[in-house]
Amino acid sequence: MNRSLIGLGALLALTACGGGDSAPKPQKSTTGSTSSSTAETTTTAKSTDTGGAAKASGSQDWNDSMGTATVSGAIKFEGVAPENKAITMSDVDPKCPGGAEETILVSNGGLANVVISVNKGLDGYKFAKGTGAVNLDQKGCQYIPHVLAMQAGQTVSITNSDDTVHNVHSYSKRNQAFNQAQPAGAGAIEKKMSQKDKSFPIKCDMHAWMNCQVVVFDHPFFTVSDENGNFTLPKLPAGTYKLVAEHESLGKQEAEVTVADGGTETVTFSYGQSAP
Amino acid sequence: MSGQHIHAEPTNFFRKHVFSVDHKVIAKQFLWFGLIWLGIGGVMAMMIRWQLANPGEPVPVIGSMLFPRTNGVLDPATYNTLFTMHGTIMIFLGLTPLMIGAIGNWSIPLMIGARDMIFPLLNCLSFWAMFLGGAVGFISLFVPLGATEAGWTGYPTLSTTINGVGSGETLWAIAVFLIGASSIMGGINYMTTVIRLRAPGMTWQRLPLTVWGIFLTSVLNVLFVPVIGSAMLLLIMDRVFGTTFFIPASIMQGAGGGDPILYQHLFWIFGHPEVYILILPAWGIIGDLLSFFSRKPAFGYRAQVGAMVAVTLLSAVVYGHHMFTTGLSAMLGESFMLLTMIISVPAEILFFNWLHTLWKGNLRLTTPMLFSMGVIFVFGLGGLTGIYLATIGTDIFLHDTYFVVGHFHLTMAASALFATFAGIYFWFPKMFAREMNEFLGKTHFWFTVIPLVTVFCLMFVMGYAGMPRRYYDHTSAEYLRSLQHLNKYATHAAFLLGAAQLVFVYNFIRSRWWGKPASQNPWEVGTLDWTMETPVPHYNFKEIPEVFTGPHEFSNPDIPDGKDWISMTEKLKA
Amino acid sequence: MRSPFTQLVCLATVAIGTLSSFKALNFFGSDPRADEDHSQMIAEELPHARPPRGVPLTITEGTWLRAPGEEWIIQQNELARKQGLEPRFTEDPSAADGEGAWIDSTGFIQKRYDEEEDFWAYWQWVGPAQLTRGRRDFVQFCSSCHGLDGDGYGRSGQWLRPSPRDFRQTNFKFTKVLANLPTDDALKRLIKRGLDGTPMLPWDLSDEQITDIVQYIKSLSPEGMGWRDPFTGIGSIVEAGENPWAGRENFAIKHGEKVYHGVAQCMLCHPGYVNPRDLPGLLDQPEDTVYRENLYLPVLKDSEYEVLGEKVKILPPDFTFHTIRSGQTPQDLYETIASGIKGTAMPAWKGSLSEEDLWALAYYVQDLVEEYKDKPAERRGLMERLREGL
Amino acid sequence: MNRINSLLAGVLSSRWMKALAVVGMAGVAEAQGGNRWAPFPPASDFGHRFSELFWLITILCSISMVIVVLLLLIPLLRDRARPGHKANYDHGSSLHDKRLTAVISLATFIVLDAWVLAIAMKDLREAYWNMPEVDQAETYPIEVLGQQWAWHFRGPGLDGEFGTPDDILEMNQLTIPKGRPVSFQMTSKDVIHSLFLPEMRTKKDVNPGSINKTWFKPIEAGEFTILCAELCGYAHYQMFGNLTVMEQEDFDEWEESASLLGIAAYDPEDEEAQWAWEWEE
Amino acid sequence: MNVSSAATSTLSKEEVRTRVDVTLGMIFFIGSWTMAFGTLFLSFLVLRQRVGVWPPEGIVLPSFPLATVATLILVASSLGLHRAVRAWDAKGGGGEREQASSAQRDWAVGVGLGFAFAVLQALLWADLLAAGRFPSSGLYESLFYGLTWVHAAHVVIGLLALLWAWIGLSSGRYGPNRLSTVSNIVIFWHFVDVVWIVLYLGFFVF
Repeated sequence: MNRSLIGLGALLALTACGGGDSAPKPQKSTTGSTSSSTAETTTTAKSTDTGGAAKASGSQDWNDSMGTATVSGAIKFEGVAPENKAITMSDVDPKCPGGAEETILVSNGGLANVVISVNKGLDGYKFAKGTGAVNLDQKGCQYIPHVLAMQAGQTVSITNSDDTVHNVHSYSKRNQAFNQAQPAGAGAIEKKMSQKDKSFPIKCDMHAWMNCQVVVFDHPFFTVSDENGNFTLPKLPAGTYKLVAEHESLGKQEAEVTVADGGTETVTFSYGQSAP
Repeated sequence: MSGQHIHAEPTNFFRKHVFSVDHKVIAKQFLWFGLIWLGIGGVMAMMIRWQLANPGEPVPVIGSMLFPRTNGVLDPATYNTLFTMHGTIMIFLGLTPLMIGAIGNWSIPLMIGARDMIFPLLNCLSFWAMFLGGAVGFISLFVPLGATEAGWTGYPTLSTTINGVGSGETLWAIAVFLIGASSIMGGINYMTTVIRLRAPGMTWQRLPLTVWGIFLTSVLNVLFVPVIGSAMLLLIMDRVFGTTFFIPASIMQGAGGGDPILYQHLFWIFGHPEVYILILPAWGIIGDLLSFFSRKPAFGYRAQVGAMVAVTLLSAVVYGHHMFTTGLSAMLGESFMLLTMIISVPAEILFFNWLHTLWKGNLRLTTPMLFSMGVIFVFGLGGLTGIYLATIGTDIFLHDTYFVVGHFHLTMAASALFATFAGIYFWFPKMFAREMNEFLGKTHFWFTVIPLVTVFCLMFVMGYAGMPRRYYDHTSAEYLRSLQHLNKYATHAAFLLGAAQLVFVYNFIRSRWWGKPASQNPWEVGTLDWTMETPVPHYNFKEIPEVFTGPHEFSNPDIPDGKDWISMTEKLKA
Repeated sequence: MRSPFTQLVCLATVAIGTLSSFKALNFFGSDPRADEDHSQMIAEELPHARPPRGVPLTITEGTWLRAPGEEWIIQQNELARKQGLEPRFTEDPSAADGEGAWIDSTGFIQKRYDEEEDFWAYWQWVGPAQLTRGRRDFVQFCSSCHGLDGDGYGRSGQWLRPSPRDFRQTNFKFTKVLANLPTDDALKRLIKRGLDGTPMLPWDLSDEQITDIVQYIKSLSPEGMGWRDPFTGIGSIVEAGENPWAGRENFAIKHGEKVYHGVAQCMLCHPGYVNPRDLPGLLDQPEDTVYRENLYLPVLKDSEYEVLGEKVKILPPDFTFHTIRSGQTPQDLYETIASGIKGTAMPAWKGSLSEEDLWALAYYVQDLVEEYKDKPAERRGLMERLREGL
Repeated sequence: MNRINSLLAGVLSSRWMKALAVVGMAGVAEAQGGNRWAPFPPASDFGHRFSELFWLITILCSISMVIVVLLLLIPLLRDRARPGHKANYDHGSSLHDKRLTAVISLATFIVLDAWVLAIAMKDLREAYWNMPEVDQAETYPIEVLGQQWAWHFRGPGLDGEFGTPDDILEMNQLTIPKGRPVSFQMTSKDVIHSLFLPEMRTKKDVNPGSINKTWFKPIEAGEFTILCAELCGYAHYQMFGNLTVMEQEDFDEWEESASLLGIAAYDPEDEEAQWAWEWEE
Repeated sequence: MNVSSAATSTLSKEEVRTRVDVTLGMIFFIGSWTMAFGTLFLSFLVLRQRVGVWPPEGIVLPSFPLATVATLILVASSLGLHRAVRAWDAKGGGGEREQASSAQRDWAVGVGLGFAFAVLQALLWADLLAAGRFPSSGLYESLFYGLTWVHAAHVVIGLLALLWAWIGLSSGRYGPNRLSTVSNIVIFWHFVDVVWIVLYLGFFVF
């Protein structure tokens, strides 16, 4: 009423509500968080598309030949590994064969599915976007692999090898979340992960037990521990790094490591039931 | 005699025309004020009818000016505001000032032979309190978050902050409070004046029925308007200060919180007497006018007064019939049904006496007479349909349908409005010393009464067919779609009704300034107001007259000079 | 000083003085029955009793909100051109100190660089006057369910399932877009259409009012979420292409039944509508195929939506019983199926099924609704057929 | 009085009366054409009583109104002022006139009011206020929760108890069995609503903060209307629903599957969604 | 009361008539206001009856001793004013009214106690507010604050009127006619007193 009657109200000089909202003058674009970007970055970035990331000047472009060092190691699991609960699938979908949870997989004292990555120490380099595709399969109503690490710019190609339908429900933050159905026999779902992203799950709502973890890095120095808990990070440049190991339920651990050109260092992370 | 002194006439413009304490000036102020609000309320009614007949179509002519944001379409919120304000305006700002403010102020001192009201300053205050109330009500239309949308009854919790936090509803409550204060001031003044300032010989049994009606209305005003005042205070506190008189604490358990039903009780303790507040002066006026223009004494004067007194006494104890569906207990429901039926007895007595007054009279069919007879007709229709609503069995179905709308428009609105018109046509020559045009007056009557009865009788049909009131759009629910044609007919009739009022406006304005100068007693009646010269001098009576005969001594064989009327100050032969 | 009255007066005066000084010394203290938390508790029980003074109605600062990209702008202009209207946006390269912006009647859209996130995105400027108008309309029309702060917990919104949207969660179920967030037009359409079978009605508000409300709702996104998240995708309503079954609706229904129970396996969550004895035949599956238990009941599913901090679960509808929320025409159903329902288990099917299958599903679901919903005798017949032989 | 009543009942049920009713309900026939002038016929037991009462009042009122109009018209035509015509000088204060006033008023009261009152009381006591006991097996209880702007209905489900997982929750749709008394308890979340079932000829306010009760017994199966009859804000006009009255066997089937769907939808962690209250006797 | 005492005093016929006029108006006013406060009490009773335990348990109640003292003070104030007016009525008449010193003292004390009551009322609120009880805290608070607010508004109006009357009295402006005004204001003050007593009984005694 108030605004509908503005005409009359204006006549009586009684209008109480806000006046017209004429388009404000376009402003200089500043985010307000930090000082305005330099002209240089503005122009370079303008030429690239939404993805193109330009780090601060002073860094050099990375190429594979620059790294010669290697960090390898193992993830240990101390104590008795909890038994993985069996999942009864047939009452939800008789086409699912059944299986067990894959949250904590321990074999020979090594913990699988831990993402190891370099966290600090790469400031001097500028990394190109990743290329190619990473496969995520759905088989036996489980995701294979259960943990997926990839580089920004890569595409995740999700396939369905089951005789049943799945929906791929991604909870990504910086990359667009999606929830796409994938019936048996349907083609692969290709999703480009163009931004780095913290660990997020991909789930299937039809089969509530199905989930996998995906991490997207903006550099190539990451890996996932194999079934015996071993990992290798090759082609690192010399330097001091902070390594981070991250498990979906047991949490993060950090370690500092310094490698020389051509050298190899070993790092061991150790998880237990009471791990942080 | 105190209050009967003659002070010098004020010469200052403000003292004379604005803050005057002269009852005649105040009566005219009330008259203009009431007429303007009646016009505003009427335009709102036209917009409501337009929306009902053509849901969602832009209101022609004034729509785009009033509602530019929607290109002239009434949105549901605006529609709710319109019917809320239509009710509030018509009752509190239209009929109350016209009937009680204007006619009451004009006729009481003149008819009882007083020089002014007993408390002239209070009288002036009464008008300005109402003016302020009107202004606040008007401002409430333009505040942010919308004007009031809770209906003129303003039931909580719809009228509390649960529904809206805007200030429109608060301002509405303040406006009703102020208007109530004005009514109380007027009521106290009228009552005291009638009791204390009657001229010598003006016994209670010689009091014109008009004065009786307004006197009894004042009693009701003084007794029951404070109730709505308090209810509005509580509502304002709920809205502004966060109290919880009417807001239940939790949804299912009543304990600990307020009670929305309490408000309904308070409202209708006032609300039902309010109906009689508006109708009692109307009864009084037509009781007089029917006698005046039938040239015949008011039949059963004492019975009429008795009936009005009985209605006054009963008015507060029948209010429960407004609440049959709110969950009254069986005992209360039956009691209120019985009491409501009983209150029809005085109405039947009045009808009998009015009709008997006409019987074997010498009817002068002037405009005021036509309107008085119109009151009998529309009040008959409205009153009889009251039986449906007093009976719980039928009321359960008809409650809050258009049947109710038709009913109360015929009883409270149309009857009171007709009596007001009758009063205006009747007293106009004395008020403005000019005559109103009779032909235009009669045109006005016939073009008012026919569409009016059509509109509200169609509403009876709609209500009987199950159409709930206060719906923005009756085509939204499948059940009501097949009734839409009735809405169209009603709207056509309503527009005709609205157009007919333009005749009145033209007649009123033309006669006010350019009309034929009126003689001292054009209607040939004997009450005190018509015995003084026209225009009425300052302080009315130089000498307080002494009264010897009753107000309705028409066609008395004992009247000297072969006239059929006698002034109250004259004596009958022998 | 001798009269008893005067003495009484003196006494009273002394008493006042004493009491006042006691008062000043806090002699009375507070009532031992007082329970500190109790007043708090009652205040919490009565959220509605908040005095209206506490409700801010004016927004003084404008805000940047995410906008769909250039493609969409060009598309809008195309649309306007097709309807013979002026283009909605005009590009002004000299605007914003030479940075350029797309300008329309209510504001402008600009491509802006977010230094912290190192990201380019399209942003729209919404002015304080528009937000204030939207805020007021929101409070007047929406707040009874969606809450005065847009938290989805107004007085009428309590206990309501499905619960009214909490706009701070920026999760909209029936916008029918493939991206995470809808465009303004998609939201406006939703508000105008309402959601069937819920108190979210078709709102008879003017276009302008709805525009303002939509801008306000968008501005409720918390920092880094929804329309304040540079990475969110904003998309238009999914486009239904040519209807491949036009004129062959009966075949569509037949085919839809197959898709529903077969390749799409809708019955994993929704109920199945074919007797399991007949299913293998229908789907060309081996006779001994087993189907899930309680095939005729939908399965309660998790959702991303939170009420009072708890995730709520949602029951996929039984089409013969529940009301479809967002339209029952094949077109509506196509859009819903193709785009999925955000924040719930219902995925987007566009791209995963062929257009033919999608339309067939839409026709099948529409047929289920038409045949059985609110038709007690027919539905009873269906249930008897389903139970036969079990 | 009884004789008059039975006479009236005879008149009301006579063919003559039915013809009048048909005229009155011409709308029903005309409804196919889209327009009607009357409500749809009553579908509950006391609906019929109230319909009859309605027509009784209509007849009485029509007669009264005709008399009033005649008494207005006759003087209007006969007693107009004209030269030589004189009014009858009569104050009506003689004993005869007083008696006449009293007799006519009382007679009108008896014919118009007391008669209606007697029948209304009888109807109310026998039907409307004769609330069925809920522990009678055949009474079907419903809990109603009104809100801006929707109706929530909760049926007890198969176990007959409220507040259990198998409760049947419906929104803007109410399903009840035919031929059994249906007992309602209702309250509102926010503002006052009024449950208006035009075909059932019943209406009851739904008040926040207290529980209101009503009942009726549907005697016809079919689809009927639910409206809100108390102004409840902006979208008052859109607060309508659908009432389905089912034959008992259809209803049994419906109740079972609705109950099962209720269980399927039951989320024990979402306590807030379980808004049932203890059924009050 | 004033009417009867006036009638037996030395007031002239016209003065008596004036006194009757205005007192009658005042009686109607008081009757009207009784309905207004009656409505508030009715609400009080209805709402109170909805709560099982009254006063509700576990909340801070307004201070009982403070309220009792306030009641006594208001009654005393009323008595003082009544005595003053009666004395003037008895002695007044014509223009020769002498302002007896005791009457003047009674008047001063009455008005002073009226102000003291206002102060105590403010203390009552302050006490409750300090304990964290606001009008929105619950039904008891709603009723207490709401009803005392309305009453306090009348106290303020009454005090202003008394002050105004005092100015008139001390300037000697009031002849016997205008003394009716003073007596009317005192009647109003008695009414305020009675309303408070009912409030006191409702909130603190029963």
